[in-house]
Amino acid sequence: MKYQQELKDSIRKALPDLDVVIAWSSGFDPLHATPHFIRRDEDIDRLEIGPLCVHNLATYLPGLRGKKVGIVVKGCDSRSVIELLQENLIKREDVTIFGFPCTGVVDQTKVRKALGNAGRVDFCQVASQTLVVGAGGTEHKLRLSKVLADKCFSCQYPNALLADHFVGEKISPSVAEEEGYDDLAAFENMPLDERFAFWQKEMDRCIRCYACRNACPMCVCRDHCLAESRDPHWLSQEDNVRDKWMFQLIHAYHLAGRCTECGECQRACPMDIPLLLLKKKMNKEIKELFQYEAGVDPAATPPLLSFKMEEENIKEREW
Amino acid sequence: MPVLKGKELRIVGFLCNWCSYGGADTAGVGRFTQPTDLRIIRVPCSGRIDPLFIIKTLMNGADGVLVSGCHPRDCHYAEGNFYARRRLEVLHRFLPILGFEPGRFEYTWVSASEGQRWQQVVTRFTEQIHKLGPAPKIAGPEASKTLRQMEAAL
Amino acid sequence: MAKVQFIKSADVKPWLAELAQQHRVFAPAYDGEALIFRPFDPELEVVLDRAATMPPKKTVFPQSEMLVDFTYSKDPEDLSRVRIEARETLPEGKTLVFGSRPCDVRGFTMFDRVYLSEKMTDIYYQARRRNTLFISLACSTIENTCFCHWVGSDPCDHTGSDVLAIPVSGGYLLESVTVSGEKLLDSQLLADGASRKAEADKFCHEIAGLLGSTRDLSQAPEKLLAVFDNMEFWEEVSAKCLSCGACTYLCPSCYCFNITDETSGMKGKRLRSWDNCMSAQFTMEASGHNPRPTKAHRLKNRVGHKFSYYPAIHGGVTSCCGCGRCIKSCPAGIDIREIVLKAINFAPAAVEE
Amino acid sequence: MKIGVFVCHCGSNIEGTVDTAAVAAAAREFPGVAFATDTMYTCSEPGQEEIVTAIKEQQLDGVVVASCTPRMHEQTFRRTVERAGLNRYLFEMANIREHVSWIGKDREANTNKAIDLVRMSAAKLLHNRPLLSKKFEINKRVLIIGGGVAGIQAALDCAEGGLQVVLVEKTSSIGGKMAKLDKTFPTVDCSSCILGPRMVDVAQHPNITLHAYSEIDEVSGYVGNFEVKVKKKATYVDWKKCTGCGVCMTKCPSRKATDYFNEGIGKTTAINIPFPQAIPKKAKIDADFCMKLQKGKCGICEKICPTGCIDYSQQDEYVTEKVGAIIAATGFDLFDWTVYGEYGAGRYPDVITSLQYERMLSASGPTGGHIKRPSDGREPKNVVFIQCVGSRDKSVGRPYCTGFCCMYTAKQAILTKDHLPESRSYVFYMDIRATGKNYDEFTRRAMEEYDAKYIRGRVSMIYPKGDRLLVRGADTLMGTQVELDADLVVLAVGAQAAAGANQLAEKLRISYDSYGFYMEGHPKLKPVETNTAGVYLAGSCQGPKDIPSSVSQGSAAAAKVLGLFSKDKLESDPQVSMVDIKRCIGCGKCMKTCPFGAIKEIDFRGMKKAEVIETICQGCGICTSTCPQGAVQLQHFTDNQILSEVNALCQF
Repeated sequence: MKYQQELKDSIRKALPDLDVVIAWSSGFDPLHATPHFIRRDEDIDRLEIGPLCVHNLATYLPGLRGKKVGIVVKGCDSRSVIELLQENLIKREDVTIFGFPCTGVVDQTKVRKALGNAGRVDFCQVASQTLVVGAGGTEHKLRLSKVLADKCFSCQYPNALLADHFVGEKISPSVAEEEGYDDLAAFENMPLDERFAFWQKEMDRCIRCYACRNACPMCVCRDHCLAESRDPHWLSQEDNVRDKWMFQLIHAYHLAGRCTECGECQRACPMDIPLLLLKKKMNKEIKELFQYEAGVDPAATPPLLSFKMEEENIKEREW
Repeated sequence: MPVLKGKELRIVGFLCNWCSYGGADTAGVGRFTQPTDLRIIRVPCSGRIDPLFIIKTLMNGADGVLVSGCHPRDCHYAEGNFYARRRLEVLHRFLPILGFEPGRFEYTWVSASEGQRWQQVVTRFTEQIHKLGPAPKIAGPEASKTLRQMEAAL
Repeated sequence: MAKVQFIKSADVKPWLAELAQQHRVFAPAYDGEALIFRPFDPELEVVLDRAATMPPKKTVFPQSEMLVDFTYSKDPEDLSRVRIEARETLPEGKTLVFGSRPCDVRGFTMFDRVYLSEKMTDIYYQARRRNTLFISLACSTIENTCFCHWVGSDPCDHTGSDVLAIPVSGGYLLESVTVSGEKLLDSQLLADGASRKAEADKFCHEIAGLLGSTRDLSQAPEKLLAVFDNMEFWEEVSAKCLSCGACTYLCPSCYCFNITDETSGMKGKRLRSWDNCMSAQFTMEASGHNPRPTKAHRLKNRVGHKFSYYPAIHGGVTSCCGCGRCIKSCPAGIDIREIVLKAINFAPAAVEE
Repeated sequence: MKIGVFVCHCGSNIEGTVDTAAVAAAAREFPGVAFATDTMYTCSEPGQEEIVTAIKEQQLDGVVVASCTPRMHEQTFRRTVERAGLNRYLFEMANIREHVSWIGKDREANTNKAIDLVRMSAAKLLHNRPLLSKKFEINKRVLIIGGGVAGIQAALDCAEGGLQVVLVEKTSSIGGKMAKLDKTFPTVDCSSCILGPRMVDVAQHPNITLHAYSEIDEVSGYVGNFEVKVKKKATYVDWKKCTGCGVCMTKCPSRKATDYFNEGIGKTTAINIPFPQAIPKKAKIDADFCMKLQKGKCGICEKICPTGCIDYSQQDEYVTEKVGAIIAATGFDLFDWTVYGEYGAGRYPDVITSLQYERMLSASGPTGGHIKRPSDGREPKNVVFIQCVGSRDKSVGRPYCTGFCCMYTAKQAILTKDHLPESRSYVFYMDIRATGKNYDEFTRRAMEEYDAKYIRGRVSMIYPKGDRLLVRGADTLMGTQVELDADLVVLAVGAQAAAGANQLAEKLRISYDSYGFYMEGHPKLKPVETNTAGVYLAGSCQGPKDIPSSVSQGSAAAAKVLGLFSKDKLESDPQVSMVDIKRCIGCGKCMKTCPFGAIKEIDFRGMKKAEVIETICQGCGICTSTCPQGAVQLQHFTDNQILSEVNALCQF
């Protein structure tokens, strides 16, 4: 990544005033990055940015309340930071934001599919439009357009919307805004009963690990989630589709008007359940109804926490 | 749970205490005949209705859910139905992605004086649900029982 | 003496169909993008070339199971006198898992030491364990996350399996491990495999070689205890942990559970469901006090339990089978190997005078 | 929990279409139910005794009554269980009358539905917890909005009862519609003679603070502790100095101002005192017509005012009044009759409203009590009265009966004969509504002694015919067409909700019906209460009323306030929200959405947490449906309580 050195320099300058800077470094194999907590100068060297930096590091911010935290953000991640600021869950003065222009991150599920049963990954390089992966003794060239996450194809905010330090040149979104929900539209063209069956099938394999919830930067209830609570007692601990699906709807509804569409829920899901679809649908409706997008303006009020006496876009049916 | 030998469908109503519950009372006082399917859960205000109650009710297998509150601007608590309107409208638009037929959930406003309107609302909603027929059920707590029977069969 | 048979690749599905007459057969198949053990369905492709997303843990240790079902009944003379009739709901029926990996199945041996000990037997676990057979498949590829050789295993380890299948040209060599496994190998679809034994041995030798060098974990129990009170150490290694349950629920050797009662009307059931030590609820006490209040405490427990406390009471056996799923599926990319090695190599800073 | 279930027959009201014995039998199978029976009238003395006895004998710790709507008898039964030593919230009601027996005749379906409703109630009751009220201080002042006869009565009764009263009147004088009337039915006594002294009493009473020419801007707080922001509109006259001498009126050159008091019959001066008996008798400037305010020229009133009270720069002023109760007595407005094309839609000067006619009849009115045709000042010979103009007419959205028009029309027919003995009155009517004391006798007198000709039927058209009007209508009793030459037509215009009534209701958080009239707490049993504690109604704001009824309601509302204030402290409703401090993460979403500002942020061991101020919380539960982790729960309507109802209904 072009701006990596610039970013490192920027962090090096700021680190003395910070308790920690959250960034990424190379993970357990060359194909995976991992969140990287920079506390000491020597930690900076391992920093890496690029299409493997899938994690939305904003998720860690509420847990570090009271500390001076630096955070490296992609455009989508910055929206989560903004949303957290808006909800008073973090303090602006405690957070130092490092932004860079993001050209998209990979979807590891797509990569896995493209590689097949390749075995051990030996190296991974990012060329201009391809990801070159050496695995099982062969070199695989994966076109980025095939392995980038879906969310990147509808991304409207490739640059951090809020940053104290921005490295590199800002870039413009690669897709027109109206195309953002094409994938949703395709799903919505399915007959109702197929959608109903689809979700039941998808939810059936949920293992209730709640990675979706815990990876979500906006799931701020953390240890007090309804999922495990008896009072209120919304869900049983039974392994049935109804409770598992219900949990995802609780998640989706609690994010209504707050979700920044970072896609962490879906990325974190070890069972690859397409959870982002639910959130996108919610966001689409919120946007249509209230012309509102979460995580764009730290001073905005989320639409479900406010109202208008006359709602322009709600046509109450003549019931 | 078959409801009344298949004559009825399970329709659950969430009504605010001050307007719509009163409107349903007014309909009763006026002896405005209504279908018998609806079961009303009384809540203080439509603003108390967490949309998740509606989802939960549908997930539990209800065939229809009707929410009714005070007309906008008439909320006993001044603002409750304004919040409710947004939340319910979002839900109304959201449910189809899950595969729930759009007509299974409706929300409306009925004041305490509108007994006749309440009769019309209930009648129309019940007809709408009967037209849709019983809702498809989602595997719930009884699923493990089936699994056990399956195990026992082998 | 083990029975050794050969099956052609093309005959795997017919054979499973045959076995399905007497067993509930599970085999790895895709569900969406996840490869999981699904009830055998001739329509579904059985995917054997890679390890499943999720081990077949559910077959013996369901995600949730009913332990007891109970019914309240009232004394007609005095309605306030309520009787509870409770019934154990022991699982029945025979299950067969095909295509599990040696590491997956070896995980159950970690369960066995806990649930089938001399002191205590978990009857629900016991019933399923007895009635579940495993035809495991030796691994033909090695991934970056594989480390079964660190914990005393290898890609052809048959521990815990009833039959071990080893890829040979044109099919698989099937080697019985247990008596029950031997009985499975009676099908007309199978041929004697003795002639291919050498090829299989060669395969096992080569694949084990691909794993590379191992690490000595013998000091782990002691070293982990040494850093027990070093919260700074644990805070650092757990910084990126999200406290979700992906690692534990996908772990073939994690066996913790929670028990809850659910009633509906006059009926109810006692459920046992998976629980995970990464969750704050796991040790939450009724008073509101939590002895493991932070993710650092909880990750310490997970690593410590597997590599120190369990071995301490079970003859040095590490409660980890090295399948690497906790690494691969961790949404934050936490590598348990890294933590254990870090603890082993941890040198306390010299005390400043 | 040991629950007792009591299924009420309500005579045959329920038993007629619900098998109550079967409901009780089914209830015996429900979890927690230890006792179930059906009883004839649960709310009756023996019915309540049966509950008390059962609680004691069966050691019940929860009660379900399946009977009428909780809006009717929940309070009754809560007191019943309390008498037996139970907390009043360990009680649930299943509405099997209004919601079951009265809306369908299918006994099987009704019985089945009643069983479900009892199942729900019992399931919820299992999650009920005893709740205890908190006591809080009250501010024993009352605000009365509207200085018509109802408001005046309420103000005087409260003031006499020793309360501090704040009376707010929209116009520059109290008196309301009654002050405009010449005489009142059925006694034909002088309206201002009976109202005038009471208006003076208001002015002089030491306990009454009057804000005339003022409106309600904002209302906050709750019963016992309201805070009301009153907007005192600019009058451009310093009322502290104005003596009401009226010199300004004599010299004001702008004499074309609308005379609202006289219903537009004639004009008045830009600076004016609306009528001689006005209270407060203070001048105000109608800015729309004042040359000084409009064009900056003139200033005569300022020059001649002996006390120097004119202040052209005056601005609206706001005062905040703290009160414990509020009475709305905002009255009514006349229906805009010009929607009726058949009556000329306002084109014919000799078609006037009954209230304009009233001003004409009044000796202090613009014509000095002479009946004159507005067109040419001639005395009319034939006066035609048309009733139900904007009453009982669905086509104009006014299907209700205003109720008092029949009576004042009869009065006006009588007065017409008194004023003009040669005249003849004709009254087109639909039905005669004369149900008060001495009312029917009064209308009879109009017909029999004063020779008013009553024609049952409606007028289809009024045409000009020379300088007179031709009134064409039907006589439905005779089945004939009627055509009358009229010199003057008086329309008995019906009442509608006062302008701005809806906005005021929103500020007061009370509800109104589809016509804008305020909703009483119960149509029979709570005629002057509203559903908002501490807010009461008097007079025509609740629905059109004649003077005696308005006065009665004024007194009734005053009695309610006096009753409320007879306690030194009020008990808060414990059905308020509570925060589980362990679950709360201090995100503040509940604070954002609370309409009452009843949730505050507190510091708990260095962590932000929410806390509900119990006396301010009104129990709407918006916070509960907002809190994602369910940390704030509305007591008596908790998630678990509502979920238990859902689960009781939906066990598929």
